[in-house]
Amino acid sequence: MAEGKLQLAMYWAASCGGCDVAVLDVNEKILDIAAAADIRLWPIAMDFKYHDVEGWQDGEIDVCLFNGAVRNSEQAYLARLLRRKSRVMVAFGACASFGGIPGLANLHDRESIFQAVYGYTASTHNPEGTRPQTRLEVPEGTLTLPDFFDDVFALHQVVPVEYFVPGCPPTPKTIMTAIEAIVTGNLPPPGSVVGASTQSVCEECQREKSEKPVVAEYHRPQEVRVDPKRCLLEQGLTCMGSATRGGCGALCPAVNMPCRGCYGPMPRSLDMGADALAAMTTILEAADEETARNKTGRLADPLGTFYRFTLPVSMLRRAPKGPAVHS
Amino acid sequence: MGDRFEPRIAVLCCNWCTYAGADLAGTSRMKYAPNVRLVRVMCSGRVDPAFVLRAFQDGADGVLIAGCHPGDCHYINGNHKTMRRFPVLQRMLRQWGIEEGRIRLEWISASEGDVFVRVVNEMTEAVRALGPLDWRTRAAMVVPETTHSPAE
Amino acid sequence: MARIGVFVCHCGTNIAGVVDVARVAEAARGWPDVVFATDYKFMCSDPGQALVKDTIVRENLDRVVVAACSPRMHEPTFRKACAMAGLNPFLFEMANIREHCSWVHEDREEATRKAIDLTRAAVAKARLLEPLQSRTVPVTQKVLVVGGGVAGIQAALDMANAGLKVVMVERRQSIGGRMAQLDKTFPTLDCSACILTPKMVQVAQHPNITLHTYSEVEQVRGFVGNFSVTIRRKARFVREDVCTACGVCIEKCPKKVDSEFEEGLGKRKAIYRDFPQAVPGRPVIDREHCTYFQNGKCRICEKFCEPGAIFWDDQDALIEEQVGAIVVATGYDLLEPDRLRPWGYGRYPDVMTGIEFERINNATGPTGGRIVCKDGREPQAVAILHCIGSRDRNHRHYCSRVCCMYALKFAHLIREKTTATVYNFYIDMRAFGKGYEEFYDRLLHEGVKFIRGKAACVTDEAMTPEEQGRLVVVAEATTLGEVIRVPVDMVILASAITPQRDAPEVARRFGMGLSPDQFFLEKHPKLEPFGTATDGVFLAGACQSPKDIPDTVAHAAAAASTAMSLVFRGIVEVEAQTAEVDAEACSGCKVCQDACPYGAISFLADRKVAEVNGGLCKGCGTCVATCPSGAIRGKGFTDAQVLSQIDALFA
Amino acid sequence: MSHVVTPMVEVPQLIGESGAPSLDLCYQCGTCSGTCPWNRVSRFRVRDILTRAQLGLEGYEGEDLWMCATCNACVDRCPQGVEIVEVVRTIRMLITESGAAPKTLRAVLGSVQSNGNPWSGEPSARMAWAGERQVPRYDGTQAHAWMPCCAQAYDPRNARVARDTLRVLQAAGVSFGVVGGGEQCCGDAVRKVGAESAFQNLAAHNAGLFEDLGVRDVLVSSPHCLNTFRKEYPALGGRFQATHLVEVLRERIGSGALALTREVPLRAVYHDPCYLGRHNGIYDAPREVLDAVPGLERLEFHRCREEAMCCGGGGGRLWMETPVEERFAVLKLREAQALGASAVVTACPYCISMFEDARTALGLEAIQVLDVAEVVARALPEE
Repeated sequence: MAEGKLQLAMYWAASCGGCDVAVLDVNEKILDIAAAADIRLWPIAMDFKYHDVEGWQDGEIDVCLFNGAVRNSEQAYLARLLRRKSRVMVAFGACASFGGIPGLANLHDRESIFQAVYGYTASTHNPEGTRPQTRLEVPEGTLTLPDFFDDVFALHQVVPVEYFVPGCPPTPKTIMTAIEAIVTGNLPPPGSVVGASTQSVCEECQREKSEKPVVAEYHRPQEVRVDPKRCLLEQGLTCMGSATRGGCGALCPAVNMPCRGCYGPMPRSLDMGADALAAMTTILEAADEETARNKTGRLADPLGTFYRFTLPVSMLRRAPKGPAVHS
Repeated sequence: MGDRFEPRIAVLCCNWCTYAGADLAGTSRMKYAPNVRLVRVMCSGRVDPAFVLRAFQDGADGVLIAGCHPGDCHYINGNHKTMRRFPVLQRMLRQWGIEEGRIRLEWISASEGDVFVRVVNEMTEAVRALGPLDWRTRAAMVVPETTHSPAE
Repeated sequence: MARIGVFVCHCGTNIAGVVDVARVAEAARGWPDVVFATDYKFMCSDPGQALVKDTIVRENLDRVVVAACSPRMHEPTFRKACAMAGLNPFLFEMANIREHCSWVHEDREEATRKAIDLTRAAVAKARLLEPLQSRTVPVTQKVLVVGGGVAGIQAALDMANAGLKVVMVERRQSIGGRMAQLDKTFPTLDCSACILTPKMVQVAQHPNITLHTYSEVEQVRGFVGNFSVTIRRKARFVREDVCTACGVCIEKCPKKVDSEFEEGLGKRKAIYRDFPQAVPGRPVIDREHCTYFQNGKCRICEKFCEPGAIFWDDQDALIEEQVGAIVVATGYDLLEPDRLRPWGYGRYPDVMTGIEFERINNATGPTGGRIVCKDGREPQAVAILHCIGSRDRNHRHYCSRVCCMYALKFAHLIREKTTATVYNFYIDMRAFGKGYEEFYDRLLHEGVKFIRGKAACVTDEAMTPEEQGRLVVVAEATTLGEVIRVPVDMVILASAITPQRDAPEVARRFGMGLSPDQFFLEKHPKLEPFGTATDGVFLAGACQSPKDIPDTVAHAAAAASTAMSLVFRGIVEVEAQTAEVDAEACSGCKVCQDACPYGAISFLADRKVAEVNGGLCKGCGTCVATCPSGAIRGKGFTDAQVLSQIDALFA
Repeated sequence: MSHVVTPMVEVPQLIGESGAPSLDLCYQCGTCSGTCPWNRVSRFRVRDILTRAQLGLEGYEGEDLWMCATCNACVDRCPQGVEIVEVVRTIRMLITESGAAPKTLRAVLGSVQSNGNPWSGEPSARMAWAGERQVPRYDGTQAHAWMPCCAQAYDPRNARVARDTLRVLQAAGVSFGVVGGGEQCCGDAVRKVGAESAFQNLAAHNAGLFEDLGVRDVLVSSPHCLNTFRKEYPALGGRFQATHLVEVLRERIGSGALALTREVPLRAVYHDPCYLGRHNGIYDAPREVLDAVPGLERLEFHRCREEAMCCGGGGGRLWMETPVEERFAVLKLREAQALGASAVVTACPYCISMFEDARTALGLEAIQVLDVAEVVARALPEE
């Protein structure tokens, strides 16, 4: 970066807040960040108004760390606004990078989501059938709410993005690696993932694999007593590690939980779900069709498992809109 | 052909059995629906699930994966891998909203030109009955031009 | 930027009669990177190929697409043409607009549209093709023959006589196999031993043959031309270089055991050879039954062995052999005995299988060749039941192919040696070989009774006085529509020929497939009935399907000659369109290991990456589709190439 | 004068489409006729029916068609997997459904129509067999809903078996209750004589009744009920399991819950009911139960288990006349006599009826005919 302190903005869109907390998780290194950067925007920590940001000059911000997916008009507005104000836009975390867990809403459209949320879920009490309005005139003036989109977008599907920092949330190590790269200007070509590995989670995982991994049967984690040493996939858990970019240090497998894929697809992946599907089913022991059908039937919720964080950036991206083709 | 819907069906098939079976249908001058387009790989085990996704994404209305009968694979058991992948792929596509009838796995040997013809015709009719998938339109993601004007 | 030439074939009217080929060429001219497109009468003709070659040079083409027939037909032709014009043959792609288009569609417009689509897809892929190199590797000048029955013997002698080194492995103490157990052979009735034993001796004495009996192949690694085989030579406790095969030890051994060779009808000793003419003649000690091994006492054989050949400390030995090809000739087994119960086997002592009858009828067998019942009486009537377990969905679906003829042979031999009436119960008489129908006719002349109806059961439950104390065969004489009960004294079951019980395991070991009936699967049922899924591994004899002796010998000779043509050529081309791992992208997840049907992928523990053995890889691409990192490339069918076709067809 | 016949291929096609496509597979080896129990006593040849049906030649639909006792011996052995019993049933169906069933069956089918059972028994009298006995009703909480066979409900001889079964079930502490009157005939034999629509009605009635009662498992005394409940009801909406009495008894004895203490000094030969044995593979359970009876010496027929000879009562034969010398049960009783048996024991109401008739016909007082339940009842400790 140029002389002077790094001008840093951080923003959250459709996300859980975990990414912001993760930044705090770097512990005392936050001081190094504070020493190196002027934090110009960070809604979780400080109060800002739209006009503060609107008032900046274009390109005034060196780096914007944008976390969360884009699923409504306010988020899209701020994505565009911050894009304009920032020289480097970073999709920070799985939601901004790939759509993340909110992205699973792409199996539905706005209407069906509203039907559920304001209609028939068990906890809904809404006899008048009230739906959110984007504008409401009250004596004091006009109240507005952001417009809820049909789709959930990853940040780069809305505005151009220079770098991606994956993770749900990014680990402190990933964050520091990314920030150091940004501070030192030691950056890969735009469009790259920073702070993560080019290899899969398996590379970092300390579990033992057999010479020829095969799976006898798939189980859900609560159904089995996990051998703390052996590869989780071989034990029949739908571990996404082999199809997931590393860099996290294989934190989940280390505590007996199968990788869920939050660092996103491998660099050469065509489609993360296809990768995981092919790998997990190919090594399932089944010598005839009936066994194959029965055993694969134990692999619950394939779509949710294989695309837990990446649905909006997958090949098919979302389910068709309009009336569902199946119940 | 009139106005009826003509589905477009991708056939991802192995070189040794199904492609040869389709060749046999040809040398036997059997006739079948012109709605299929074959993409040849050496073994049905080479059919990456991503190929299927891409075909749908591109606009295919149906995808047929076809290979040697289990036990007859030219590569011993490459087709067993297909056999294991397929049920999950089909279920997953169902979750996407792609009906089961649009994705099919068939074992068609080099000597089963007639089976190839039957499968292609059946599938053409079945997909025709399901109507266009039209993925690009129906699953399009376009960011609305935001009219959002933040009010204080 | 590629420079692609597109050639659209008329194939006379085969294509042009339905497809507007000029329009296909016209369309191709408009596609990116296509610098030349034309249609031509017969692309595969000499002038057609010359057109390709000339255009490559003239237009400086770096990719060629021919839209014509199936690549399974003429891909090699055009690849060669490209190569002759200096273009790497793998920069060629074919669109199949005949078998997949003009021959199967009638509507000209539809067919033309499809032909354009298919050609566009071929061009899309061609754009992304890369030059590949076919590699050749030298072939080890030695062949392994597994199994020492007549098939293995024939194959081994054919190859050894041609000057090739042969290693033969036989599981039992002696070679000879099933044929050595037979007495006479149909339809000529020549003595089985008389024609087989000279060949067995030739095997033992042949300078080019190394014989390992009492041995099994334990592991096979490598690939066509370069197999490396581990043979377990079981401990035999007799020094082969010292033993003179005098046989005194066998005579003196006090321990008697049921003889496998005699099908349990006779005994052998704990130190034994399978039969008197066994090759090799030197005996082995059966550790499981030898009294010394059981309780530490006896050693009588040792006392009587003048040359001092008994060697108690013998151990199994593992022998490594390098061979260029393998002939599998592991033979057959017979239907599981418990399946024969409805026909009285195991209940009534005078119900026997065909192979048991062979031993009873054999001069060296347990009865000295006398056809007698268990109680020593000569039978007054004998029934031979065909199709026992064959052509039967409850047991084996296929026809065992030899039973009709050996049943006739048995009938003849029984008539020759006894005064018994002989009944054949059959469904259909299958006498398809040379001289077979004539043999059937001969038996009709000899007064053998033929009843068209499958025996339903054999019982000793008498319903009439004549049936008392005898075996009764119950069947419907279907031509009459009457159920008949035939009292006899001996019943011979033509029980189904089955694969060896360990066939699935052996198939895995050698990388072969199994037919639904569990016999080893041939490469092509018509044109390569002796090849297998693994190049360089050939089949001989009844391990592929039931066969009689002439068919077995012919099959074995064919396997031998094919193996020889491979080995004598000296080099073998290995698949160019193989998979390859990009070590940079591989994370060592090992998922590909199980995907490979050939065990061609190994894991380099030090670098934590997978590696494909280009010699073993057959290019199926299963690992490519499986790799979750996209780290494996399938040469000739890369992700990008296949996707380009899909995009060209459907986007 | 010449006699020639012409094939009529519509016939095999119709049979195939109506439920027995395996007819086409027959390659005329004759194993079926050679296996058939009839070959000892009559000229009936089932292959003849198959061959004629394959070609549509006259004779496939003749009187012989009604001979088959559906014992399944031929089906088990057929090398071509021809479902011979299904072929026979299908041809019978084509005839019966057109109203041309043999006269002897008409009364039976009429009773099925009007009473829901083949025995001309009043539906309201279905529980009459129990007399004054307290019989628990199935209320959805018990493990089994016990359904005695119609024969046990209305035939006095078999009613004794039902009463002994009740005692045995109670002594064994089996959790059960009777359906208690609303049930109708299971329909197995009705279907085997080709009365398909009558069968469908019975099945719909029973399946609906069991569904309403929340039945999960029906305990049956007849192997015929077992067979149709297990194999045919599921396709018609039956969502319950079926268990035969001998299976429950074996389990109870094995677990020690049922102690058999009294000596039952019988030389008993066990007769395998075809529908328990060949049709459903239950051979060991009844034998194990008998072997647990103190003082009982168990014998075997020459042909037993998979090869057992039928009693002659299946497939509607129960309701048809057979000359004494041609009755299988007569042949078997003679064999039992030759074996020195004092009892023939079986586990099927039809077998009981057939053997009792044979005993009467032969005037054989020395041999008893007993159900496994009756033998077990005798072995129970004194009350």
